[in-house]
Amino acid sequence: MNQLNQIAKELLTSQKVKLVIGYGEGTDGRVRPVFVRKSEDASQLIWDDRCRQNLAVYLNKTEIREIGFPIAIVSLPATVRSIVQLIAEHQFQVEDVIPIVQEGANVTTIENKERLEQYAAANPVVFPPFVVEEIENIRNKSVEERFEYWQEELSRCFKCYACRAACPLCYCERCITDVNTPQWVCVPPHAIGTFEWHMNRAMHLAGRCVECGSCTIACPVGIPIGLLTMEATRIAREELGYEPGIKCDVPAALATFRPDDKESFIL
Amino acid sequence: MENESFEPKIVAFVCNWCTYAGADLTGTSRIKYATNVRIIRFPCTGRIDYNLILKAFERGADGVIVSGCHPNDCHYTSGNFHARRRWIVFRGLLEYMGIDPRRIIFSWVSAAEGAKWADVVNRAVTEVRQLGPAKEFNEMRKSQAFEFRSV
Amino acid sequence: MSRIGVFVCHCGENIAATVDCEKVAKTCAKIPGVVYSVDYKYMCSDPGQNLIREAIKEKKLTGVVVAACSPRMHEPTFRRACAEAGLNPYLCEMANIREQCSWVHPKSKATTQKAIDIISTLVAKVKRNRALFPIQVPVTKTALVIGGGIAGIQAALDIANSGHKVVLVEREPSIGGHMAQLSETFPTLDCSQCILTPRMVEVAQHPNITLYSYSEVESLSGFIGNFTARIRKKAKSIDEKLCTGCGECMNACPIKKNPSEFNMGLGTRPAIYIPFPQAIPNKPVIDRERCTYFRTGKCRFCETKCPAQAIRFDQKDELIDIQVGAVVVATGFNVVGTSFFPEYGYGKYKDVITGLQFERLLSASGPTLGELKRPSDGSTPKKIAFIACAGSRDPAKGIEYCSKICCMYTAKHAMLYKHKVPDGDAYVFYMDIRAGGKGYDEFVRRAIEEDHVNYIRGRVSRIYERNGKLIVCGADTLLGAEPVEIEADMVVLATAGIANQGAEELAQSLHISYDHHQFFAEAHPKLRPVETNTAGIFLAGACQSPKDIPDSVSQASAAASKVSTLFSQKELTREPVVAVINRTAPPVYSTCVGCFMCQSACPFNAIEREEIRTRDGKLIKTVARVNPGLCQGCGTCVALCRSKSIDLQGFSNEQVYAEVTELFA
Amino acid sequence: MKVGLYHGCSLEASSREYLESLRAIAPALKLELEEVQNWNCCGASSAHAMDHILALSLPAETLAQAEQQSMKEVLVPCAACYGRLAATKAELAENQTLKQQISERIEMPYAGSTEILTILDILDKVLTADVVKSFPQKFSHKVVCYYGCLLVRPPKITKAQRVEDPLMMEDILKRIGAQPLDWGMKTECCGASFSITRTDLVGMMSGKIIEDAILRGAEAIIVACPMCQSNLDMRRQAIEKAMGKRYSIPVLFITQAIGLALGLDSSALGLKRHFVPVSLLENQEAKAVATGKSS
Amino acid sequence: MTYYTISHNNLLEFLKSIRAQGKKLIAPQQREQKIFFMETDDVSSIVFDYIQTSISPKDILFPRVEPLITYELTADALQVNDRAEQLPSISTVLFGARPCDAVALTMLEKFFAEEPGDPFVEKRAKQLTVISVSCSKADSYCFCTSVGVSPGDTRGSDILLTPCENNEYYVEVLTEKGNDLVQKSQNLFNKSEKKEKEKYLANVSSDIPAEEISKRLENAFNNPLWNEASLRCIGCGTCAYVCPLCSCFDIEDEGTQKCGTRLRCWDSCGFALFTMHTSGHNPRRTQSERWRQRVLHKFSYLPQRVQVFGCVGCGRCSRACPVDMNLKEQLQLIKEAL
Repeated sequence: MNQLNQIAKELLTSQKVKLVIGYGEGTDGRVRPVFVRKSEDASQLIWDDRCRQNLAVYLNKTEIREIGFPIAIVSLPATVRSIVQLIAEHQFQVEDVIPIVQEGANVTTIENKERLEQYAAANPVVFPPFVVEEIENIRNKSVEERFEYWQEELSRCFKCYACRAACPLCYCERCITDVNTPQWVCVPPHAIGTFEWHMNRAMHLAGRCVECGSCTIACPVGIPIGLLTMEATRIAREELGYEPGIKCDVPAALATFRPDDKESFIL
Repeated sequence: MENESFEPKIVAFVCNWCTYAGADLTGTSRIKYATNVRIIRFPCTGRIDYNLILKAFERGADGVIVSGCHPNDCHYTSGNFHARRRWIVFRGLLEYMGIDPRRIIFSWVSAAEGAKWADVVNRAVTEVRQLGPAKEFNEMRKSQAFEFRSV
Repeated sequence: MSRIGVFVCHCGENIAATVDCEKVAKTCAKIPGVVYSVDYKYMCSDPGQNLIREAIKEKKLTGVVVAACSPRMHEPTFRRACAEAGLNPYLCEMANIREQCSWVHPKSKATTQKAIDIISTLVAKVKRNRALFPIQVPVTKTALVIGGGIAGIQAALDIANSGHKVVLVEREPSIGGHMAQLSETFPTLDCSQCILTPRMVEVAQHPNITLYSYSEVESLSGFIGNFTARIRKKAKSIDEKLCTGCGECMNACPIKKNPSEFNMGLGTRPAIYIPFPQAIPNKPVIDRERCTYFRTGKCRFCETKCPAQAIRFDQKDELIDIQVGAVVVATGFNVVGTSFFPEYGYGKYKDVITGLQFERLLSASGPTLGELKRPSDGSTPKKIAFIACAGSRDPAKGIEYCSKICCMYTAKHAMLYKHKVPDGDAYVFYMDIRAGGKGYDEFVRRAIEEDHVNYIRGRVSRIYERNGKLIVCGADTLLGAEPVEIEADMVVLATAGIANQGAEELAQSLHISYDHHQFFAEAHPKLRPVETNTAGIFLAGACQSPKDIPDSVSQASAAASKVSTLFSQKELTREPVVAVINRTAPPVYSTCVGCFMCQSACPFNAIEREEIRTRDGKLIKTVARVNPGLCQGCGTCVALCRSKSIDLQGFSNEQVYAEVTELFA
Repeated sequence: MKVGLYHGCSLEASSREYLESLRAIAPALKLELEEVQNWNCCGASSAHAMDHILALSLPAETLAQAEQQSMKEVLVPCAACYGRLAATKAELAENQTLKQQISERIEMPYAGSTEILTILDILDKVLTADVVKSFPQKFSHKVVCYYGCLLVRPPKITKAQRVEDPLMMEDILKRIGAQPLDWGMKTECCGASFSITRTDLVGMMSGKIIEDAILRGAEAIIVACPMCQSNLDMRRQAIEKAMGKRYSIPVLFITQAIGLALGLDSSALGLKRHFVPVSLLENQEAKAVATGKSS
Repeated sequence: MTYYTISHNNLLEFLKSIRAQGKKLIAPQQREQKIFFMETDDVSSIVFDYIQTSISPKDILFPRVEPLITYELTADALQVNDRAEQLPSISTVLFGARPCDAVALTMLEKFFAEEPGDPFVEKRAKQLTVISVSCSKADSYCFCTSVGVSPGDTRGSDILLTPCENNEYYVEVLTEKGNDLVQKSQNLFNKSEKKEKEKYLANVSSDIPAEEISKRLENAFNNPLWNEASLRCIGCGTCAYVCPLCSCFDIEDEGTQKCGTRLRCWDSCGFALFTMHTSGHNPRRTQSERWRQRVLHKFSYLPQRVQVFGCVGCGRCSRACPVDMNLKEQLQLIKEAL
């Protein structure tokens, strides 16, 4: 991907950015995030369909913030949406981050708000077929079957919090799980503890999750954890008419309301 | 488990300005209703955290009533609107994870609707009695302490 | 270790009838942390409160739970008692075992157990209460009175006379409201203008009162002591400073035939007009819908004729923001029109008119200058049928309440008619005469006995017009319900008093509650009739429910005294139930991550941004901060905050968590 | 437009002229009327006074029959029949168990899918501007419209607007050139079935109605219900006896008025059957009053 | 030490017989494209062809959640029962562990045996019989040879099978427990003399001499290397939870006034909460400090205190890491940088 290397080199030499975050070769053909600060290392950057993690998670990391903005970041469509959502949540400004995106055949950068929002809106996340099929088969389960399904899946969870760590929108310094006065979420990874943790994660990402799938990739025991936050965002999208990650100055889904929000269950 | 003799334990989270006052009115008008419900007062439905509903179920509640001011009547203008949005998402997620949403009864009861409050409580008690004990949470609580798990 | 005192009240029999209070007190004594548990017949009585005060001192209590009636009733009483005994009032909670337990459940073990459960949840809450101290908030010593009827005028004068600034906002071109339209007032029959106009002039000349006529309140934000009201001063197209009120423009105006709202459509007025001669301010207003200039750009006769060059066609609406400390809502009421009555021909017959229209016909400044002439052909009606309860007390029509004033003004109308047309016959169809005020019943008896008004107890089923006469078909239920048919020249309907038009929108912009008839809801029907649930906003007059002038005036003075007490303190002490965003040791400074969801959710804009910087000014992080003056304590932000960085004093996360988990221990 | 037609007893007996005039004007109004096969009595006022199930079964059977003939809409010219059929349809729509019971009783499937229309509903639909254009002449007479009771009540069933002061007939008559006058007796009771037991009462009540019509200078009273017509027309002697006056104001069905506007002759419209001769042109009292010379 | 050979089918029979004796059999099985140790009834679902399971077998001795005591407030007294005594005594057989896992299990026992000792792990270890299978293949994540372990290491195993030619296994019975098991189904095994295993074993390069690295780590505390190397670490707890040797735990009391349990659950130095002080101060606030702690603890502190590495080179942490923090590669980085 020499276009990418070319752009990275220019950005670094021109001091426009202090750091370029991208993908590089890992062990045995795996892909790992790489942090390029010197223009000569720009050649490390690669971009092919093995690169699926959402690098926006690093924009909230203390050590990266110490390197300082502006930062360029190799961005999949979901990454751009995460960036827009993070801007909407005042974590940084538009000019702090320069996403490097693929538009058609060529690789370009986005440097102003309109283009950022326009790109985010124009490129919704496309789910691979096996995910769509998994969503479908859970949808047609009955409530009891769904309970069995999730209890069986979540029984493997040992609360390593990789899903929280991999998600760019989980940037709280002290997470609700760390609060013990009162102990909102039971600490041990028993059935109740995992249920409360995953309910809270889904509620906290309702109307915010951009469905990048990083959490599913990160889960060491292979639980399709992304389905929960995708359901939360589906509800926000279909019932609250709220599309996350496409507008920089819109308050969060659960922080606003419409007087005529539709519901069918309140007596 | 013969459902008719099962006495469900239900907690009610209500807002102080409307439903709590409505419940008081039910009292002043001496309208009788089931004793299974315990009322907890909040300044506004906006203050009711979904984690409290989870905690109630985790500790053994069989049903939860959440009730507050009608839209546009909120003493703080928009608390109930925010709450409604939260409930739409929360209820959808509960159902997605396999918990029967009928265990949580949401309602708007104003300070003038004493009779409606009694009706909401009675309906909740009969409905939860039909549903039986909160089997999902009992099952989860049973699997708390265990020897070696498959993974 | 907390030392909690539990005080179980019998409330005479109200609680003791179905709850075993002794058992409750004994059981609660065993709750960990409870060191003193006792039951008493009347906790709210003086000996009851002394019991609490002594216990606090002797047992050095750190928390009190009073199990009695609803906190909405006596929480202030018991909190004051604890404060007097030296315990911070916010360490006292009430367990509602009356309205929500003893009154709604039969006498049984379950009811007693429920009382114990309720008390134990409140004990769990009290253990986690912290001493809170009222928030001092500056008070803007200016009051806003909405509505310039007699209630608004009286309230404005009382507040102004107690030395505070008042802003009076009136929607019509002149203050005076419905009272200005009346001819004479019951029961003394003194002329309405004579007793009202001096008050109106007093308002106009009072140094403390700023009058905005032909203006409306668009929005109200802020809270008690610190409201910001936005007033829309509609363009009068007149320069009020230059205009002398000479009236030349009104004579010059060619468009004369506009139905006069003041005369309830019976008379007409020019496009540039003052509603009635004694109008305050006595300056005309241009009705932009009717004025030719605003429709076609021509005419401008008034401009040419005006000696003071005061006409301003290009004048725009003005938006004025004022800071006020309290609001008195006195927007009055309205009456139902004749087209509301299908049985009386849907308002087709010109001579079927409403009580207010009849007032205008009787009034010297009315369309017929006091001479009683029929709207249809101007002839003097020889036979008038007055129909009481037209629309009121009629659930089928959706107005089930009694409008309270119609019996009295109907008797007055009949009496005044007999004084003006001695040989005329007056018939009053009524269901019950409600003349409960001082000197009221005597007034009605006088109408019947001295002025020979025929009172027929029965409802009128239909009115139809035949040969120029109005056939009023009724029945006389005191004479065996025999059908009665009166060929009347004119029919006066005492139509129902309903909420003023626009009342619902005003209530929603002021955030006060209202009933399903759009009358504003008082805080408590018996004990707080002039207050609303929103602190700092008071009610006066018919906007709360239909009422006569004496009641409106007394309510207005009551509301004014409430405002004066509010303004009497230098600072206002506010409930410390406000949200607080946590602060922790550096380098974290606060667990808030600055997503500001709380800021966009807060209905009172009480959440600001605070930048935490190092000593040399380098920005570390931007976190949220709650302004205790603005925060009303709704707690929406607390439940929203993902990192649980905000807590609400009085209903903190630990407290409500303890209440829930205590229930299922 | 094709609709079902339910005659009911009066259209084939005491008010045959209503049916004849309806049949006569139908072609001009492009209205196809298909009679409901072996319809039975609607139960009128007697059935529902005695046996509720019977009162529901009779109309239900007719409606079930109409459904058999897959009729979407059924015109019921007589107001009393319309009342019974509409009330039955409404009640069975709400009460599923009763509906089941009734369809077992009449041994026919009853779905309740057919719409029931009054004469005014149909006329309002078919009397469009271009249809009226083709009328040979105008029915330019001053008339008063008498609705009686069942045409507009009970409002929950009839869904009529302005039940106290209806304007539907006036609106239709204006279209054919008539000049409807305002009067007070539109929905006043004519005495209805008392015409048999207390004819004196009917005389006095109907008399009041006729008195007011003449007072207004009406040349004819237009009705849309056989019971109204028979009381105001057939009982004219009893009325004149009770009121002590002679009245010659005719009582016309609205369909007959339309027929006159179409220029049809009186035998086609069944005008011959009236007790009070229908001679609009030479009607003295109406003219006298109109020119103010009345007593 | 006695030696046998056993055919693959006989091995399955042998495992069936173990189940038949009422012992609990835990063996590797496939779930969602990953291999986990799972309790098995049906021997045919056992997977043989794999390099390493995703998660270590430490769960058998040191489960993720372990109720230590339960208490109940009855009318008159507070009743406390120690769950250690109530541990069910079911003898368990772990089949399919790799030699590095077996070594790790013994080291885990050793850690928990330190003062004051841990009855739970001790009791479970007594009931556990380990039948491990030597590694015939390895991938670039394995570096057991660098930490003193080998693909055919016999330590910790009761029976060690080494897959050799014509679908047979060379069996080394190493302990009494192992011998009892073998005696019970003697007919399945046929005697054989000691064989040279090396040729069947995978070769694992040992180019990162662990002793040397731990010496260099002594003064590496403030080296900027840690920040640089751990930039991509996102701070999840996966590496600690899949590691056979990580044994940090957190005690959590759950209960009400009337009853409750004291639970021990896994914890990880990768979390911020691990070192959070009640004051809010956190000695290890950034992720690089926590990564440094993980490496130093395993390769510097443990060798100094207990003369054993806190790592058996199984490579599970590197395989499970979402951002490919390859420990072997990190150690090479440390070797080059210091």
